[in-house]
Amino acid sequence: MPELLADAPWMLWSIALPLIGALLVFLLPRRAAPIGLSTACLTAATALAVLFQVAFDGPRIYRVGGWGAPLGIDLMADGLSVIMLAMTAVVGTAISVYARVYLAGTPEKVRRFWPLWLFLWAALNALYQAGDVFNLYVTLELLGLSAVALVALTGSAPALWGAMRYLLVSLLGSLSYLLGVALLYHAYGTVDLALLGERADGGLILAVPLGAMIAGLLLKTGLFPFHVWLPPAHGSARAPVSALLSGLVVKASFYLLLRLWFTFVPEGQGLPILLGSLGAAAIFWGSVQALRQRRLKLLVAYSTVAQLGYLFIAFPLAGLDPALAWGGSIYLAVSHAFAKGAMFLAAGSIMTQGGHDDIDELDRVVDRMPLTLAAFALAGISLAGLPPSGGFVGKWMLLQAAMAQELWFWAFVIIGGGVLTAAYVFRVLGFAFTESPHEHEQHEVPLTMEWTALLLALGAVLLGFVAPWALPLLDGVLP
Amino acid sequence: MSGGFLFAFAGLGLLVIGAWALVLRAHLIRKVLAINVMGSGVFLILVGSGSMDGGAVDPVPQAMVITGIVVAISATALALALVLRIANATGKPALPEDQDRDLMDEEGR
Amino acid sequence: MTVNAWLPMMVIGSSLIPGLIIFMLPENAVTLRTVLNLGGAVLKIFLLVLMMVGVFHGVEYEFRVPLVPGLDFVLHADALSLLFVNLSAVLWLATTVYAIGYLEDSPNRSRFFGYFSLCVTATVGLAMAGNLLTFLVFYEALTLTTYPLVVHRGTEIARKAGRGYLAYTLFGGVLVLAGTIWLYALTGTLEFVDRGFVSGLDIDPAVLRMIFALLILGVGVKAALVPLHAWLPQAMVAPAPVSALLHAVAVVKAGAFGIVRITYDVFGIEFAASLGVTLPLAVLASITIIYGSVRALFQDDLKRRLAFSTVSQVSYITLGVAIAGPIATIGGLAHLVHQGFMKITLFFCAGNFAETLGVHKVSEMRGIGRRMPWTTAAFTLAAFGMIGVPPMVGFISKWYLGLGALEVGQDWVVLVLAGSSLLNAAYFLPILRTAWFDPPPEEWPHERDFGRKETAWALLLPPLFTVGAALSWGLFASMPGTPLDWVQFIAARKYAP
Amino acid sequence: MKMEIKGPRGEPGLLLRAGLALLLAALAAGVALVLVAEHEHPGLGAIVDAELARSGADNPVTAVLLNFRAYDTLLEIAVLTVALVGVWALGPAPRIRESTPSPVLLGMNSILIPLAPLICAYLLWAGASRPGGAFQAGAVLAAAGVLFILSGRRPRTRLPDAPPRLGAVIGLAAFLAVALGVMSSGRRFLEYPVELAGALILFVETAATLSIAVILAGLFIGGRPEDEP
Repeated sequence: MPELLADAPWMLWSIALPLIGALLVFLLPRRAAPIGLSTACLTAATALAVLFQVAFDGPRIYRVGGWGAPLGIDLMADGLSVIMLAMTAVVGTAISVYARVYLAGTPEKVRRFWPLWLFLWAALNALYQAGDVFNLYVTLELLGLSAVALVALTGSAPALWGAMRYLLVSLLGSLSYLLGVALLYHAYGTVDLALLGERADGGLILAVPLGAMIAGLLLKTGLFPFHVWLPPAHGSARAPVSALLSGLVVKASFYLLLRLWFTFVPEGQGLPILLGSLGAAAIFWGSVQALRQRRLKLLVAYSTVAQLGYLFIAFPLAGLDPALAWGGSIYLAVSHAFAKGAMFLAAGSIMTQGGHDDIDELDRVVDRMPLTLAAFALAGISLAGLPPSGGFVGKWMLLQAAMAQELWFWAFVIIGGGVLTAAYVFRVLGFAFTESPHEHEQHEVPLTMEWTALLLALGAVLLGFVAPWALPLLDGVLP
Repeated sequence: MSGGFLFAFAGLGLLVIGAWALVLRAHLIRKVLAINVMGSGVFLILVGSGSMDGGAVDPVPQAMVITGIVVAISATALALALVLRIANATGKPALPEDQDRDLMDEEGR
Repeated sequence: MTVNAWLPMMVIGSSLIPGLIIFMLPENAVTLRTVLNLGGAVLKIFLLVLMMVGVFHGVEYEFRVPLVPGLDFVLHADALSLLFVNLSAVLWLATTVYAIGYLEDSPNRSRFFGYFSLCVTATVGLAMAGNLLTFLVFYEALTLTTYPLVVHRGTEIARKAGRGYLAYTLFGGVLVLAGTIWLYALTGTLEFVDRGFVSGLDIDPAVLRMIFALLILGVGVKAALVPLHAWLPQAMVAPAPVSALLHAVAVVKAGAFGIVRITYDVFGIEFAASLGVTLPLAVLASITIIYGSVRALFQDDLKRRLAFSTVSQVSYITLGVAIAGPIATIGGLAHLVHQGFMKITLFFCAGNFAETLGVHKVSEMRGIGRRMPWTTAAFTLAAFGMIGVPPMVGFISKWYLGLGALEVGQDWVVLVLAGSSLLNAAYFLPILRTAWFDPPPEEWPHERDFGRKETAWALLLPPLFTVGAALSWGLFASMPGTPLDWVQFIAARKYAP
Repeated sequence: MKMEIKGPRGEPGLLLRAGLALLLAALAAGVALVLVAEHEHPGLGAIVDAELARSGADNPVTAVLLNFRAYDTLLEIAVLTVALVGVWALGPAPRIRESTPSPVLLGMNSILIPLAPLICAYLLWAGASRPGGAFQAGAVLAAAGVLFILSGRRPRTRLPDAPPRLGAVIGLAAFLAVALGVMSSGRRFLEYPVELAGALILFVETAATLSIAVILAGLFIGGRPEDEP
C-alpha cells in the first residue's frame, strides 16, 4: 500500500480532482462551500504528494493517453513545478478557508465563487505540470477566463471595468503566445517543450516566436509598463479573489516565462538587461504609486506591481552564478505569494470590520484586530525583504548575485526597492496605531478570517528559515 | 506557392488589422471583434503553416485550431456578457479612460 | 546537537516564548502575565550565569543552522556577547517590574509586554549573533519590535515619532545590509572571530574603508552618533519604561555593541587602526559627546534633557573602541554596562516624577527631593555617576578611557573627557540644586496618592536596585565578578598577545 | 492630428498610431521571415498516420482531437464550461424582447429546428471519418436553441429534475469519467483500450455535443436562466 501511494499518479490527480470538484460544486450549488473546501484540501494534499515524489525520486513524467511526446501530451514535474504546486497548495488552502467564512453572508457569491476558484486551481496545477507549449496555451486560457470571471464577481462598475480590461489584456497575451506556438511548430515540427529545447538552434527563427511568447507573458504577468490593468482588477475584486490573483495567478505566467527561458536559453545581453530595467522601473513606479494611494487595497495592488518587478531583476544577474539569481527570484515569487495573499486577506478583514479601507482612517485597528494587523505587518516585513523572512532570503540571494559581479546598479535597485516597500507598509501600520477623529462602523470579524491571514503571513516569515531545504529542489532545473 | 502559404499570410494580415483596432478603438464590442479578428489570424497562420510543404495536410495544427476556436468562442462570450453588464451599469460600452470618446465617431472627425 | 548548542536558543526562547504567549492573553490576566514576564527574566538570568561559568572555563556555546546558501544562522556565546546579554537580561527584569507598576490600569498592556519581550529577544539575539548575517537579522528585528512601543500611545505625535524612528533605523539597516553583502562578496565569510576576519585578506584598503564606514554608520544610527541622532529625542513620546529600554538596554546599546563587534570581530582593532579608520571614528564620537551635552543644557523637558545626555554618553563606548588601545577598550566596554545602569535609573526616576506628581519639566522640580526623597536620592547618585564623580561607576569608565588615550598617545581625548564632564555637571547640578534646595510648590501638577509611601513599590524598587548596583560596582571595582573584571577578561582576547 | 499619444478626449494621437504601426510592421516582418524560411523538421502528420489505426478514429483530425491530444480537448471543454459559469456569475439573464416575433422567423424555425438534431447527429457520426465532430454538431444544436429563444417563446429548459447546469456539465463529466475510468485497468489517464477506443470516443463526443449545445445557447442568453439558483 505505501508503495502504491508513493507511485500513484498524483500529478494527474492534482489536476483532475479540482476539475471534478468544480463540476460538483456547480451541480450542487447549495452545498458549494463544504464540497469546495474539501476539494481544496484534497487538491492541496495531492500537490504536496507530488512535491514529496519529486523531492525523493527526482523529476517525473506522466504520458497522458500513453502516447508520449511528440504525438501525445506529456505532463512533467520537476523541482520548479513542485515548488509552484506547493506554493499554490498552501496559499490556495488558506484562501479557501478564508473565503468559506468571508463569503458566508452572501450565498449567491458562494455558489459562483467555488466552481470558478476550483477551475482556476485546476488550471494552475495543469500549467505548472504541462510539458507541451500548446497544452500550456489551453491552461493559460482556462486560467485567464476563470480569473476574469472571479474579478467580475464583485459586480460593481469598477470591478466590471477591471474584469473587462483584464480579459482583453489576457486574451491579447494568449494570442501573442499562441502565435509563438504556431511559429515554433512550423519551424520545429513539435509542440513538446523538451523536444523543442533540443531542436531549437537559436537565431531569428527562434527569436521571433520566443519574442512573441515572452511579450504575451509579460503582458499577463503585468510587468511595467504592461501593468495598467493590474491594480484596477486586483484592487476591485473581493478579498479572497484579490489574494489569489495577486498571490498566485500572476505567478503562473511568470513561471511559464521562466520555463521558456530555461528551455531555450536566449543568447545575448540585450533582452536580460531590458527585462531587468523594466523590473527596476516596476519596482520604482509601483512603490511610488503604492505610497500615494488612499485606499488600502489599491496600495496592496500597486505593491504587487512593484514586487513583480523584483522577479525580473534576476535576468541580468544570471550570468555568473545562475543558481543564485534564479533561485533568489523564484524564492521571492513564492514568498510574495504567501505575503501578498496574507496582505489581501488582512485587508479584507479590515474592510469587513470597519466597512471601509481608507488608510488615513484605520483608527487603531491594532486594538480591534491585533491578529489581522500582525498578519499585515509580518507580510509587509517579508515584502520589504527585512529579515528574517522569505523575502529577505530571496533579496539576499539576488543581492549576492549582483555584488559578486559588481553590478552596483542592480544592487542599488534591490536595496532601494526594499526601502520604498518599508515606507508604504509602515505608512499603513502607523495609521493602524493612531486614533482617528471620525466615527466608523464596527462589525464582527470571525476569528477564522484573522487566523488564516496570520498563518499565511507567518508562512512568509518561516520561509526565511527553510531555504537550505527548498533550494536544492531547483538543482538540474536551472540552466 | 501553396494554399497554405496564402492562408498563413492572410492570417498575418488579419493579425495586424486586429491588433491595430484593438488598441485604437474604444467601443468595447469593437475591441472584442478585434480580438476575434486577431484570433482568426493566428488560427490561419497555424493551419496555413501546417500545409505549406505541399505534401499531406498535417492534422495536428487543424486539431489545435479547433481547440483554439472553442477557446476563442468561450472568451468572446464572456467578453460580450461583460460588455453588456458594463453598458447597463455605466451607460457606455467603453473603459473608463475612453469615457469621453464618441463611440459612433471614434476618429473624432 | 548537544545541550551546549541549545543553550543560546534557550536564552532566546526564555523571552520569545513568554512574549508570544502574552500577546494571546486577555487584558485582565494580570497575574499570569506577571508570572510569565518575571519567570522568563529570571530563567534567562539563570541560563546566563550557567553560560558565564562555562565561558570562563573555555566551553563553546554555539547554535548553528543554515539560513541562506553558504551562510548560517549562528548564535554564539562568547565573553563579549555575554556582557551585553547579561546587561539586557538584568535590566529587562528591572524594567519589567517597573513597567508593571507604571502601566497599572493603562490599556493594551498585553500588547505592550508582548512587544517588550520580543524587543529583549531581539537584543539578546543581536548580542549572541555569531556572524554578521545573524547580527543583521536581529538588528532589523530590533527595529521592528521597538516600533510598536514607540507608537504605543496612538497619538498623532507618537505616529510621527514612530515614522522618524523608522526612517532613521531602517536607513541604518540598509547601510548595514549593503556593507554586509559587500563584505561577503569580497571575503566569502561573515563569521565573527577575535581580531577580525578581514585582516589577513588581500583586499583594496580603500574598499575596506568604505565598508567600514557603511557598517559603522549603519549601526551608528542606533547608537545615535551625530548627525544620525535626531530620532532619539523624538522617540521620547513613548512611555517611560520604553524610554528606559531604548536608552539603556536595547536600541542605543545595540548600536554601540554593533560598533564594538564590527571593529573588534569583523575588522580587528589593530587592523582597523592600520586602515586609519579609528581616528575619524574617535573624532566623530568626541563631537557627539560634546554636541549631546551642549544640547542637553538647553532642554527644560526632563526626558529630553536625559535623551540628549544619552546621545552624549553612549559615544563614550564608541570612543573607547576608537582609541584603539587595550585600556581604553576596557573603559568603553565597561561603560556599556555602567551607562546602562545609570541611565536606566535616571529614566525610572523621571518616570516616577511624572507618574506620581505629574512633573515633566526641570522647572517643575522645585523641592521635589522633600516630597520624594528616595527617588531623588537615586536620581542624584546616578547623575553624579554620569558626571564621573568617584566612587560612582561613571568615574571608573572615564578613568580607564583617559588612561587608555594617554597610553596610545591620543592626549586630546582627555580634554574631551574633561570638557564633557564639565558640561555633564552643568546640566545635572542645577537639577539637583532645585530638587533639593528650592522650596516645594503649594500644589504639584498632577499628584497621585500612595498613602504613606512616596510612590508605588514597583516604581521605587527598580531605580534603587539599579543605582545600588552602579554604586557598589564603583566602590568595589577591583573585586572579581564586577563588570570591570569581566571586561578585562574580554579585552585580553581582542588584542594580539 | 497632433504629435501626441492621446488626444484631449482620449482619442489616439499620431504618436500612438506611429508607434503601433512600427511595432506591428516589425512583428509582421518577423513572422513572415519565419514563415518563408526553410525548415528541416516536418510536422507530425506522418506519426499521426502511423498510429491512426490504433486511435479508434478514421479521421486524423478526430484522432488527434479525441485521442492523441484528448487532454487538450478535455481542458478545452473545461474552458467552455468556465465561460458559462462566468457568464452566470455576472447575474441573471437580461430579458429577451417580448414583442411578437416576425412570421418569417417563426416559419423558418418550424423547418430548421426539427432539422437541427438530424444534422447534428450526422455531423457527430461523420466526425469519425470525415471533417465534423462534437463541436460542429453541438454548434448546430445550439443554433436551433438560439432560434427558439429568438422566437420569443420562453425556453422551457427545465425538464423534470434536469436543470440546464446538468446539460452544461455532462460533456466534461463524461470526458473525465472515461479518462479516469480507463485507469482502473492499470492504464494511464485517457489511455483508451484500442478495441474500445472508437466506442469511447463516440460516447465522449455525444456527451460533449450535448454540453456544447447547452453551453453555447446558454452563453447566447448572456446570463443566468431564471430557473437556476
